[in-house]
Amino acid sequence: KVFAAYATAIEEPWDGVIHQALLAAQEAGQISYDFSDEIGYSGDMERILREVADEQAPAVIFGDAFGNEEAVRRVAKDYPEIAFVFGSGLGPSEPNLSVFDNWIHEPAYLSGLLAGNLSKSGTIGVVAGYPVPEVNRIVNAFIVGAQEANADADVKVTFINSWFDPAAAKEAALAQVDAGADVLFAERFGVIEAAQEKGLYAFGSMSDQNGLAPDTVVTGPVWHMEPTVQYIIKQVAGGTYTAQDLKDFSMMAKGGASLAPLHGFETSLSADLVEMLQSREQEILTGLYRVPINEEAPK
Amino acid sequence: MDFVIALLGATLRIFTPILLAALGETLIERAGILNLGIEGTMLLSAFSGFVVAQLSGSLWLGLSAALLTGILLCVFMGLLSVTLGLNQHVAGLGITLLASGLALFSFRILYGGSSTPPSLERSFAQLALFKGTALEPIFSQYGITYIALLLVPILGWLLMHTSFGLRLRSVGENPEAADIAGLNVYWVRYQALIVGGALMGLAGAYLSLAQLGAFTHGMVNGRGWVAIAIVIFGNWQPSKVFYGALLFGFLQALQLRLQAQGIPLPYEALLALPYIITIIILALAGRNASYPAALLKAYRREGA
Amino acid sequence: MPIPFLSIKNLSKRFGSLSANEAISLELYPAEVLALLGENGAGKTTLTKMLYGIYQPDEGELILAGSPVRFRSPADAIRHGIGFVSQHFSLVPSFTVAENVVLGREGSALLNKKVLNDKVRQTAEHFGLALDPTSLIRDLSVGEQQRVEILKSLYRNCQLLILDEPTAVLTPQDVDKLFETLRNLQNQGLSVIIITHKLEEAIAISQRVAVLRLGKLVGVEQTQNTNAKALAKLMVGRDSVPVTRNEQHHQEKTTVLAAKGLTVKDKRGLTTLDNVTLELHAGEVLGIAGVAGNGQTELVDILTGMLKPEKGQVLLAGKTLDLGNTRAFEVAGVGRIPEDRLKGVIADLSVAENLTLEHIPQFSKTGHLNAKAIRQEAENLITTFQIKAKPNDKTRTLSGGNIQKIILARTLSKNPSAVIAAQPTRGLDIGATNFVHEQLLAQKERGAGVLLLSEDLDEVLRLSDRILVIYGGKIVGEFMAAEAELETLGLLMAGSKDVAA
Amino acid sequence: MLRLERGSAPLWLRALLPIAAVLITFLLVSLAIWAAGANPLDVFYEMLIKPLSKRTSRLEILVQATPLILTGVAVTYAFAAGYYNIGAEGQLYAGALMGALVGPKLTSVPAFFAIIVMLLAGFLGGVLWALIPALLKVRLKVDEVVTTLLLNSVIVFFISALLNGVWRDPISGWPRSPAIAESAQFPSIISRSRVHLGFILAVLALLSLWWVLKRTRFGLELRASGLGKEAARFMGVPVAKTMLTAALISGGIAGLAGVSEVAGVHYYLIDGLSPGYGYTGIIVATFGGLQALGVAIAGLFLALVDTGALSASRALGIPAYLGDIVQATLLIVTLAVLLLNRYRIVRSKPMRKAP
Ligand SMILES: Nc1ncnc2c1ncn2[C@@H]1O[C@H](COP(=O)(O)OP(=O)(O)OP(=O)(O)O)[C@@H](O)[C@H]1O
Ligand SMILES: Nc1ncnc2c1ncn2[C@@H]1O[C@H](COP(=O)(O)OP(=O)(O)OP(=O)(O)O)[C@@H](O)[C@H]1O
Ligand SMILES: [Mg+2]
Ligand SMILES: [Mg+2]
Repeated sequence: KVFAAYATAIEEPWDGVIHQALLAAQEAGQISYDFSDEIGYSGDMERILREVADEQAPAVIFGDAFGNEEAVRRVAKDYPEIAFVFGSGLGPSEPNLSVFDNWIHEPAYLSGLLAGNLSKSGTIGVVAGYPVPEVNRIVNAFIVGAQEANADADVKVTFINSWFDPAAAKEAALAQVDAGADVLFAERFGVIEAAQEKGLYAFGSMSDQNGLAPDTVVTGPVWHMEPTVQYIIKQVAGGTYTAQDLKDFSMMAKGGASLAPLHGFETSLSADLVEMLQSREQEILTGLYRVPINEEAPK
Repeated sequence: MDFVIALLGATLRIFTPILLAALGETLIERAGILNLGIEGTMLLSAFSGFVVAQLSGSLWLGLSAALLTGILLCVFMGLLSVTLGLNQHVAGLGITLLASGLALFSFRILYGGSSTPPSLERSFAQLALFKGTALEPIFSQYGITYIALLLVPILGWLLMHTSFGLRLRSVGENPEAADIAGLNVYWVRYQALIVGGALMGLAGAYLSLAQLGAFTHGMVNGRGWVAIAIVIFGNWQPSKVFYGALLFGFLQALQLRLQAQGIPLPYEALLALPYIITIIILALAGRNASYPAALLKAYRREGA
Repeated sequence: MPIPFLSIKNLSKRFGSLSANEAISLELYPAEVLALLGENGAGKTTLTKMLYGIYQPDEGELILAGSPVRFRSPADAIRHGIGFVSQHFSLVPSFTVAENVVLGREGSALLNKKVLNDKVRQTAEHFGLALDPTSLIRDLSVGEQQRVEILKSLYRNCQLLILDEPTAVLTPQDVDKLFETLRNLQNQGLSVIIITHKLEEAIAISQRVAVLRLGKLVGVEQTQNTNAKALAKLMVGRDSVPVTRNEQHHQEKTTVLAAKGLTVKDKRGLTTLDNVTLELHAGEVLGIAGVAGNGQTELVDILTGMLKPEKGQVLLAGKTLDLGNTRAFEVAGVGRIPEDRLKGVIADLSVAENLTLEHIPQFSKTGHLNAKAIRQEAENLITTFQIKAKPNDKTRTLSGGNIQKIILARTLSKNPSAVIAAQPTRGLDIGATNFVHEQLLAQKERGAGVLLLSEDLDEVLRLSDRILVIYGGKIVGEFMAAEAELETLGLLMAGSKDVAA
Repeated sequence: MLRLERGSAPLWLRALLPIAAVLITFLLVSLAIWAAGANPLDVFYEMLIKPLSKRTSRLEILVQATPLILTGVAVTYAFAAGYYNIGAEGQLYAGALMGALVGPKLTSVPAFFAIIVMLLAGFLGGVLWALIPALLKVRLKVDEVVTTLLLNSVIVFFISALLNGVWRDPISGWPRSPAIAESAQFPSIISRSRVHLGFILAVLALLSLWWVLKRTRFGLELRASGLGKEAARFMGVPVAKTMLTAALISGGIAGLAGVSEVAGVHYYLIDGLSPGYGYTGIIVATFGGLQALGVAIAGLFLALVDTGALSASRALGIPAYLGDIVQATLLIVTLAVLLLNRYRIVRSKPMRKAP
C-alpha cells in the first residue's frame, strides 16, 4: 500500500514523473496507490502526512519535500514503521526517510552535446523556472555538453521565476531566438511552442515531450522513477528497507534517467552525430564518463 | 535597432491579453461595476476555449466558447452585483475563486493529471503585416492582437460617440438620472458586462488558442489583477488604458530580453513597477481621479 | 366637459404602516395646469412618483386615453407621454446639456453631436427655453439645470409634465421665467401638474387646484372659484392658519452664540455664504427665514461643526469654537439638530447607541463602555421624550418622528446653552411637530438660545422672537417677530431689493 | 399573499440564514462532485464529519483555523469601520517578513522575550504595510480597495526578490529565509499536536474583537464610522482617525497571522507561505457577519472545509480544487442569503383593481 503527497499539482512535471511511475506500478498490480496533490507550502503537508500515517498506515509514502523539508522529516521520525521516500535536496534521515532527486544531468549533458552540434549560430537558449539546485545542475550539465560540442557555444539562460507561466516561458524563448539562439532547451512548458513557431530544434525535459511537436522536439533528458519505485517495493516487501540516498536509481546506469527516444530524428541527423551520441551514452552507462555535477546558478 | 524592433514585437504579444482584459474591465467599470472576477474569468475562458477547440477540432468553436464563458461569468457578476446588489469586491473575489476552482477541477477530471500539458493540433496562426519591411517583426502577431489594437479606438469611439456609450456612461455616473430618463439601468449594466465579458473571454482565448495552443496551470498568472491596475492607470479611458498595457508589456518584454542578452536584472522590481506607478498615479490624482461616480454602488430605485 | 387625458382611480400607496396615498381619484385634462397642494408629508411626491412609474401603486389604476395602463418604470411612463421633473435633479453632471437631454432617446446608434445639438437647440427654442446644448451640466446654475430637466421631458414629447416643487430652489426672476414657460406649454396643449407649498403660486399659474392632506385627496377646486384662505383651510384642515406669534418678548441681551464673518465657497468657487454675522441671545428663539438653497445648509453645517468655512469664527459665550470639529461644539454646549435627520442618526445602530454616541465620553471614562449607564440613559430619554422604541431596537425600524425625537432627546437633555435646530419638523405629522415645538420653547424658557432654520415660514413666525432673512448667502434683513410683516419678509426672501429693512 | 418588506428579519430567521447558506452551497457543489464521479454524500461525510471524529484531525483544524481566524479578525476590524481592506494578504506577508528578519537574530534571547519580539515585529510589519493605503485613503481619499490589492502583489514580488536573492538558502539552495532562532519558535500548546501559540493568539484576537466592538468606546465609534460616516461625524466621532486606526489594527493582526505562520509552522519564510489566507479572511469576515462569534465559527468552518476537502479528495479521488469551489460558492451564497436579513415577511392583501 503506497501513498504519495505532492506539494504541487500532478500536472507539474516533477511530481508528474513520480505520479506516473506509481500509477504504472499500480497498473501492474504491485501496489495500491492513493495520492494528494496541490498540498502547497503552507503547512498542509505535515497534516496530510500525519493523517495518512494514522489512518491508512501505508507501507510507503512517496512525495516531494521541497519547501516542506522540516515537516516531512518530523513526521517521518514519528512513524518509523512507514517508509518515507521523498524528493529532497538534502540527505536521508535515519531510520526511515530515503531521498531521491531527478538526477537527469547525464541525459541533460547528452542533450547539450547534441544541441551544440545542431546549433548553427553557436547560440543556444535555455528557459528554466527558478535557479534552484535541481534545476541548476541540469542546466549546467546541458551547458557542459553544448560547450564540449562547440567550445565557442554561447548558452543563454533565462529564469521565468515561476513554475507555471507558459506564456512567459514562450516569450523568454522568443527573446533568446532574437538574441541568436537557434536551439532551445525547454526546462519549462511554453518553450517548445516558441521553437515550433520559429522552426527550430528544441529539447524537452523530464518526460518525453516529442508528442507536443514531433518535428521540433529532438529529444531531452527524461527522468524515470520506475527503478526507484521498484527498488523500494522490493525492499519494503523484503523487510530490508533502510533510509538511504536513492540517487543512483535516478541516474542513467540504473535506468532512472535517459535520453528521450529520437523519434525518427536518427534518420534526419547525421549518422556521425548519432553514433557519437550513442557512444557517449554508452560511456556514461558503463561509468567511463562522469558528467560533472554543478548546482551553482549558471553564470 | 533589431533589438528594439523585436522588443516591440514581444511587447505586443505580452500586452494583448492584458489589454483585452483591461478594456473589458474599463467598459464594466464605466458602467459602475468593479469586477474583481477578471482573473478567474480569464482562466476559465482559456480553459473552456481550449477544451471546445480540442473536442470539436475547430478553433473558431473554441473561441466562441471562450467568449461565451467570459460573458456568462460577467453576467453572473451582474446577477450578484447588479440584480442582488451584493458588495462588489466580495462578489468579484468570489467569482475569481469559483472560476479558477472550476477550471482546474475540470482540467483534472478531463485530462486526468497528464504531466505534459494537453495541446492543440493547430492553434491560431500569426498574420504578418508590412511583409519584408523592417517593421515585420513587430507586426507578426496573432489576429487577436490586431483585434485588440483595433478595439482601442473602437471602444473609445463606442463610449464617446454612440448611444450605447452614452447610456453606459450614464449608468456609471448617475444611474438615477438614467432611470428617470427611461433607461433600464440594470439592462445597460448587463450590456456592459456582456461586452466586457466577451473581451475577457477573448483575453483567455488568446492565451490558450493563439499564444500557446495548450492549457496548463498558471496560464493567467496574475494578468487579471494587472488589468485592474491598468484600468486605473488609464483613468478609465481606452486610449490611456492602451498606454498602460503597453508599459506593462514593455517592462515584461524588456526584462525577458535583457535576461536573454545575459544582463542580470532585479526582475521583480520591473514586474512590480506598474503596480507602484499605478499607486503613485492614484496618490497624485487623489480625489481628482475620475472614478465613474457610481462605481461600486448598486442601483436601487428608491421606495420601490 | 373635455375628455380627460389621464384618469387616476383609487390610487393607494403604503410605506409600511404609513398610508402615503389613500384611494386618490383625479382627472387630468389636456392643456391645463393643475396645482397640487399639501403640507409636508401629505403625499404629493408619492402620488406623482406613481404617475411616473417610480413607485408602484399598491392599489388602484391609471386610465390613459380611455384604456388602463400600468407604469412599471419611468420608461413606461415616458412612452405614454408623461414627463417628470423631480425636486432633486437627476442629471449627469459630467455630460453636456444635449447629452442629458437625448439620453435614452438618441434616435440612432451613432451620436452625431452636431445634429443632436441642433435638435436640442431647436426644441429648446421652440418651447422658449434658453439653453446652450454644449455646456456641461456641472457649470450650470440651478435654474438652468431645471430648464434642462424640463427640456428632457419635452424632448420626449411628453403630453403631461409633472414638476415637483420647481419653485423651491428658484429666484423670483427664475420663477417668472418658469411660469412663462409653463403657460407657453399649456398653449401648445400640454397638461402640467405643479407641486408647490406656496398658495400664491398655485393661484397664479393653475386652472385647478388639488389638495392632499395626510395622504387623502381633500378637495379639487377651480382656481378661479377659490382663494388662498380657502385653500389653506383645506390643506391644514383648520379654519384659518393660526399664525400665533410669539408674544413674550425676551428682555436680556446676553449673547450665547455669535458667528462672525462666515464665508463659504463651493467647489466651483462661488460664494454660497457671504460674510454672515449673527448673534444669538440667551432665552430667545432666533428664526432664520429663507427659500431653500440660499446658504442655510452651509450655515447649519458650520454651526453644527460639520463644515470649516473659508473665513469667520464662531464663539460660544465669548470663546471661539474649533470650527469643523463636531465634538468641540457638542462639548462646549451647542445642541445640534441636523437638517436631515438621517444624517443625525445611524440607522443600523441601536436606539440606545444613537442616544448616547454623541456624548460617549460621559459613558466611557476609561475607553470601556459603561453598558449599564448607557441603558439607563436610554431608558430615561425614551420615557421623557416619549420615543416609541426599546433601547435595543435598530434605529432603522423607527418612524421619522421617533427618529427626530432621538435627536432631540440626546441634545436637549444635556441642557445646551445654544440650540441649532435645522428643519426640526420637516416631514413630521402634526402631533410630532407640536411635540418638537414644545421642546424647543422649553429650551428657550430654560434660558438657552435657539437658532431655528426652517423653510416653513409659519413655523418661523410662530416660534421666533427675532427673525433674520437669508438670501443669496447673506443676511438681508432683521425683524422682531412681533413686528415682522409677512409681505416684507416674503419680498426679502425672494431677493427683492427695494424693501427697506 | 406573502411579500418581502424592508425591516429587520426576526431573530430565528437570522440564525437560520447561515445554515441555509451552507445547505444551498452543498446542493450546488454536489453538481461538481457528481461530475467528478463521486457520491456527494460520501464527499460531505469525508469532508465535514470524518475530520471531526479523530483527535489529530480535530487538532489540525485548529492549526489551519489559526491564520484564517487571524485574517478574519483583521478584515473584520477594517470592514466594520467601512474600510475595505483587501490587503490582508500583503499585510500577512509583511508581518511574516518582519518575523523572518528579526527571528534569526534572537538566538541568545530567552524564549519569552523572543516570542514577544516576534509578535511585535509581525504586528509592526502589518501596520507598516497597511499604513500606505490607509494614509492615502484618509488624506487623499484614494480608494483603498485598489491600493491594498495592488500592494499585495508588490510585497510578494519584494519577498520573492529576497528569497531568490540574498536569502537563498545556501545549503538546499531552495528559496527560503534563514531559520528563526529556536527561542523564537512558537511552542506547541497541546501535546502531540501542531497546535501552536498562534492559536491562542487567534483566540485572543477574537476576544479583542468582541470586546473592542461591543464594549469599548473606540469600537462603538468604529462601527458608527462604518455604518454611517456623515452621521458619525455629526455625533462627534473622529471618523478619519477611527478609520485610520482600524486600518492599522487590521494590518497589524494580519501581520500577526504572518508571523504566526513563520514562528509556529515553518520557522522560516518561504514563497507561497500563504495560499491566500488574506483573501480567505474576507470570506471568513463576511460569512461571520463581521462579528467575533461569527468569525470564530466561520474560521473553524472554513478550516474544516480546507482540511476536509483535501482529505475527501484523497479518500475519494476527487480533485483538491473542490475546496476552492466550496469556499467560493459558500461565500457567494452567504452574501445572497444574508440579503434576507434586511427583510421581513409580511402578509399583504393582493392588489385590488379599482371598482
Ligand atoms: N420611500 C419611502 N419610504 C417610506 N416612507 C416614505 C417614502 N417616501 C415617502 N414616505 C412617507 O410618505 C409620506 C408622504 O411623503 P411625500 O414625499 O409624498 O410627501 P410630500 O407631500 O411630497 O411632502 P413634502 O411637501 O415634504 O415634499 C411621508 O410621511 C413620508 O415620510
Ligand atoms: N426611507 C424609508 N425606508 C424604509 N422604511 C421607512 C422609510 N421611511 C419610513 N419608513 C417606515 O415607514 C413607517 C412610517 O414612517 P413615517 O416616518 O412616515 O412614520 P409616521 O407614521 O409618520 O410616524 P411619525 O409620526 O413618528 O413620523 C415606519 O415604520 C418606518 O419604519
Ligand atoms: Mg415632496
Ligand atoms: Mg412621518
